[in-house]
Amino acid sequence: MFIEQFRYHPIPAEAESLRSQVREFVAENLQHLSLRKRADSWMGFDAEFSRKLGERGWIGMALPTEYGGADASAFARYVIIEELLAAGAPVSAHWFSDRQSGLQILRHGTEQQRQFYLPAICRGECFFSIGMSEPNSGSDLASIKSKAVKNEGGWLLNGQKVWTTNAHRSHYMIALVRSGESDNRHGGMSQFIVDLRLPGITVRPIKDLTGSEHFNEVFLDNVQLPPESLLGQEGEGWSQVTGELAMERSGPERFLSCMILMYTMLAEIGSKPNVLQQREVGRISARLMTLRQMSLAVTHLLDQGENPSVAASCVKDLGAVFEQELPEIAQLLCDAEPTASGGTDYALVLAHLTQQAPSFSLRGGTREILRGIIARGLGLR
Amino acid sequence: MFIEQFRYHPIPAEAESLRSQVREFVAENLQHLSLRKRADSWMGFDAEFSRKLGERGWIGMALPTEYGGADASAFARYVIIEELLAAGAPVSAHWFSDRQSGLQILRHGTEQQRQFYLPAICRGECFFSIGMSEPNSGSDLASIKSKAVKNEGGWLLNGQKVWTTNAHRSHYMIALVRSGESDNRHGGMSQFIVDLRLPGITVRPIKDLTGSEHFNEVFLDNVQLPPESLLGQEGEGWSQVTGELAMERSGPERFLSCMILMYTMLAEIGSKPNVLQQREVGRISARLMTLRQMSLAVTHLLDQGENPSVAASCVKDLGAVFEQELPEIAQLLCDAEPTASGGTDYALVLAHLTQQAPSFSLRGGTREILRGIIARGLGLR
Amino acid sequence: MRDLFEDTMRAILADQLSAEQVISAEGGEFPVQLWASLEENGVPLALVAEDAGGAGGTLSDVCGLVIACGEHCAPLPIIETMLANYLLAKHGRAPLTGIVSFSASDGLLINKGSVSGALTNVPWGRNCDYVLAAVGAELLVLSAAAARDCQHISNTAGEPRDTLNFEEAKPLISIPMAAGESNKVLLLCGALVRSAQITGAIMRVLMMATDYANERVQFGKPIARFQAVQHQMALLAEQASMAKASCEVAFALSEQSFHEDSIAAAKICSSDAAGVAAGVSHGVHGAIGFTHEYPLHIATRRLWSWRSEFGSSSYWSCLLGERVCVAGADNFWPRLVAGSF
Amino acid sequence: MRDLFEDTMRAILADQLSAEQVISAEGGEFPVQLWASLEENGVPLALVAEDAGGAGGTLSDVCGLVIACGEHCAPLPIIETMLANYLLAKHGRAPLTGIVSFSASDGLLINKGSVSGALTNVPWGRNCDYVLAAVGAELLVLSAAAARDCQHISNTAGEPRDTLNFEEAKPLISIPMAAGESNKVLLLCGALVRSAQITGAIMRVLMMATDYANERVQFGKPIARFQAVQHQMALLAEQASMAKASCEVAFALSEQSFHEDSIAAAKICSSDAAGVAAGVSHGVHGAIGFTHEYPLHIATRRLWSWRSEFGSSSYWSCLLGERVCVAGADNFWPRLVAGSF
Repeated sequence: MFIEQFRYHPIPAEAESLRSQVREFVAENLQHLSLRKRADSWMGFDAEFSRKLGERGWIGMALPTEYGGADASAFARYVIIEELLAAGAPVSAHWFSDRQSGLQILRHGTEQQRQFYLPAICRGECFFSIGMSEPNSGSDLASIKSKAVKNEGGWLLNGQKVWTTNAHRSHYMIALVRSGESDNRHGGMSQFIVDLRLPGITVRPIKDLTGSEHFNEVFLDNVQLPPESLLGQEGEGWSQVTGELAMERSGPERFLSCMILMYTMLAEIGSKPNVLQQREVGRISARLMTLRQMSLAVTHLLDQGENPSVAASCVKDLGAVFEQELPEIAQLLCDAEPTASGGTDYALVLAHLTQQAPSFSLRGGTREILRGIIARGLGLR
Repeated sequence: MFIEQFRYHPIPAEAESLRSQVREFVAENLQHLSLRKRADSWMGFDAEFSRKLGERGWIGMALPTEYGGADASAFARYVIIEELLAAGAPVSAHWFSDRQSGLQILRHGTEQQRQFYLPAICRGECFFSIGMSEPNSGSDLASIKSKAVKNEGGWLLNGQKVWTTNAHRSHYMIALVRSGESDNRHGGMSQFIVDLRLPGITVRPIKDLTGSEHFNEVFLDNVQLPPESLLGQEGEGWSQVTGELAMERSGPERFLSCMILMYTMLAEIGSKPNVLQQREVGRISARLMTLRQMSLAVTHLLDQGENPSVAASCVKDLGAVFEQELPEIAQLLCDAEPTASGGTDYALVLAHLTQQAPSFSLRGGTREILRGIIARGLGLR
Repeated sequence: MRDLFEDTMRAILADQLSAEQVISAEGGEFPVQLWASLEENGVPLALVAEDAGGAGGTLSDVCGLVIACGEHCAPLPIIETMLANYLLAKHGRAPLTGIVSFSASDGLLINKGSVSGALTNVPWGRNCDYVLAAVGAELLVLSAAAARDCQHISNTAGEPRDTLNFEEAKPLISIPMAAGESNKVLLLCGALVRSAQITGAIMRVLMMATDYANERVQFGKPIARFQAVQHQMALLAEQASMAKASCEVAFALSEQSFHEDSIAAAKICSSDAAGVAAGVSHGVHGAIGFTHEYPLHIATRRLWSWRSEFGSSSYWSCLLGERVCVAGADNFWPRLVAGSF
Repeated sequence: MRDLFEDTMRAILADQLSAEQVISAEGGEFPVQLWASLEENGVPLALVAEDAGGAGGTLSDVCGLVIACGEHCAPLPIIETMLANYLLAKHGRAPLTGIVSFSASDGLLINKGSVSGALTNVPWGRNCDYVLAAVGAELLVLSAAAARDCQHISNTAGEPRDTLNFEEAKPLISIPMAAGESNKVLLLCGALVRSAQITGAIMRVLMMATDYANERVQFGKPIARFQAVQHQMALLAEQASMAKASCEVAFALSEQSFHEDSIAAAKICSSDAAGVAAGVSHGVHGAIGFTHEYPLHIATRRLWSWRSEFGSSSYWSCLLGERVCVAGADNFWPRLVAGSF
């Protein structure tokens, strides 16, 4: 059973040796970033920062050297991203290309696609968005309606995507759309690499509840895609996407979103905690230590080429609950009231992350979807 | 909406005036009962104690005086039972006849049945069990199979009941059984008053996980019931039972089962609590104060002849969660370990109630059933 | 009288306050028209005796009114003004004309009749004419214009919670009280009304989530039919009931004077419920509820703000819990029934 | 070696321990046969070096074995004996023959080499031959027969947690340690093994609840198909995963010496998981799980016991939390990664 997979897998020394370099890099490059901005975590966008990371060779590390990568283990990337996330570095620009689009192109793309996209991804110059959700298909991804029809120029794309993170500032979007008929609910779908500058594409940012713009509506109106924009096999979109989803479920971004709150809260509490503060801080720390080890165990399996999808769902759901509880616990431990403007770092960070928290159980699979996967993994039928 | 029903309804002075009498009675009659035994709460059985309560006129108080009752308001009974429960008095023997069987007979019984049963109930000499669940129908009460067939002697009863509290020491059981065919899943059922001494009835106690015997299997093998054992209308069993269930959902027994743990825990904590203990004790107290007021608001509605079934389900579910959380919280606040034998009062009570806690969300409607009722009450469809 | 108060408030807010206006108020535009209507209808004086020009209401008469204000997320200090005038009237003073706020912060010092220091957490400090504050054993009325400056601070809902800095300001009114009472009265007063506002905002998100769950279709059926959604909604309704019941009791028992333990219970139960209600309603709404356009956040951001104001669940739990422990095991039940530990 | 240890233990327990035997052990009947088998198979000496007659295992080699013991609810102090011999070996002493227990209680005093006082919470104190205990800076081995009397106390699972009263008893062995270390070593040792036993018992209730949910039909379908049941079971599985992962880490990092923070994390995560696991598994089982006949309670009563032993979740959280706060905000992440605060 998947629970057996949660063994101890320390980070190999080679990967571990990257850590001090990242810490130095972060100390140099982020010193002026406010705690409130750092609290944006992996929603913080800074193209220049991403380019600098690319220069250091810290994007797309797992890709083969021939495409600009470093052929590094999954643990090497893990060390890089956990240090960046822990520092509240603005990693959003390259996040999706680093985490999944690069690997997806390596795995399913043509040689030409690999050579075209992967080196630019590794340089931190080519940003991707993921086009999955549609207005009437939230958790029910199989009900998408956007459609690509083969024509002489390649494919004619029509439809609409929504909640597409960074579409207003990315170069490409890998979209899952219908490309044919099928009796199977999961058939007849394909993935396309869509150049977001193409005519017929309108990207409209959606403000979130704090007024920030991270995600978008993407309108696709007779977009002419060249034949080479098809990624992987025609009609295999669903299985390609399923493999992709597993990659995004167990990473440290699933439990480190509230780290800046943790730091500001510890500063607010100080070095003489009362018993209530001791207990809650201790419990949070124990859970975080354990979640990190669980995430590393899944990383080990991914590194071995396995597909630990149930274990990954477990990490993701526990991580989301943890991240959502942190602001709830914080407001119980300190008397300071959260503020949207004008308050202390702690108050600003608390207000910001309290408001962001609902999204933690949306992105990357809702609670209901994840728990369904785990129940099936247990053999409930 | 039902939430609007939760207004402030203080106990009327007349009912309130009973309180000091009950406290005196309890102080006199329970002084030798150990805290561990008191922790049995309304599972504690003492026929002699029930008879004494009957002497005082504190059983079946809401019944008309002509049948031995006091024509008292629902609040009068409320004061009596909450004081008894808070003291950990052994009230199990007369509990079901006082709470529901008496009222059910008053509401649906014949004049003859009223005169036969009600005065004995009020004297604390006639104990009832409720025969609802069957081996393959837990929450799904409509799937019961026990059957009464009309014959010249009255009714011939066959089948089996299970989880029947006190059947091994009660005089009667009001059983819900099938009495005819019906297209409607809820049709064709009737209630019968079954004399548990009749031939063909075998009562087999079921040990609970602590080894105590409170509930039973009741085997019904060609039991010849006289015609006058039918309670209410033939075929109306389901609607009669539905009204009966509402009576048993919102009383103080739904949140006072762990009171003895509260007392022993407070004694263990002492008068210099740390901040963690302060917070948890304060939160428990606030919830308990509020649950009691909610229960009183429902009592007011019942007293007005209304059927606040959704509000009652709300109290029941919140109460069960509260009662189940109390042992969980207690073990976090004090270092003393629970003991099944040989420890302090606190340790013994904690172990006992930790083990009893799972039953709090079973009796009187499972969590799933209650939440379904509340969801429908909200208008979810 | 309770129904009249509540119905009047509901009618005004339904008529004159839209979601857009709440948002623009958060942006700094004080809803002048709405304030004028509320004044016209006598809301600031609802709790002032009739012979002093008020409506003669008692605290329990306005419980529903305050809940309604919370439900509509009214972006102005009408509750603060009404309660400030109530406190003045209770101590034999005439009500004030204009916008009156109050703060339970303890940053002021008094020296030879002059007040100095920082008064923090003043609701609508930038807009109010007067502010009630506690200094030592005195309850003071200060003119907001007498502040040296006003530091703009907003809570999570964009409501002003400003700091007024005073430097040798002369109080307009000074009411002597028992030591420690002045601050406590303001804190209790604030906790009481916030618990009702929270209850209202919870009712709002409960209704929104119910409607949404009945409309939103996923996997071929309204999500209201999924058992997981039903159970979450039931939890939300239960918490709404706890909040509602606890604040009804606190208002009712505070008719004569603020009833400390029931106000503590109300602030604890409503603040705890606030977190559950915000979490569940966002969970049920999914992505749409996370957008600025959809008005769910108007209520949830207030829940996240109000639960921390005038004492969080923890603050009041610790106070109450200590009293319970000091009272001891034998007194627990009798005092619970009596209503005070 | 890990698999060999675990498989051997599982084979012995599957073969020689029934639910009935667990119940009769709770009634006072020590499972003599089972103990003999375990001794025969060298389990008491699993962590003793080969040249001292043991199997030469390390702590991380026995993680699976201890989990298996928890899963089967083995009603005898085999883990205590194995760990006591480990501690002796670690300090250069020969292993003991017989049943050895240990307690982290601090009720003993030493005076001129004689030990007096009450040693509480001794697992199987009534059955053991020897007991390890801490007095001041010393780790002692006492003969159980040297106790003046043994007060029988049982935990919620009916396992002996006795009090041994000593009066001027002479220790058989005395190992000097740094001040405060002797007690801490026993506490860490106990917390470590209980976290693994809890993990095993959680796996047991998870499997039982899974099977039951697939079999039990309500409203015309297996309850496993109800979304509410699925979500509860997922929660249980998630908690099982937390418990498992945390104790694997703690055993692995304790190879050289007990690793305080990871043991704290393991006891916190497993103890918190224990409550959830007991609650969910009983919830899924309904009434049947509440009966004495159905063996669910054999595991759940142990979960309720073990979570409180050798420090509850609160106890370890407070210790860890204080260290985290003292380390401060800037050190939080580096120390978390390094594994020690």
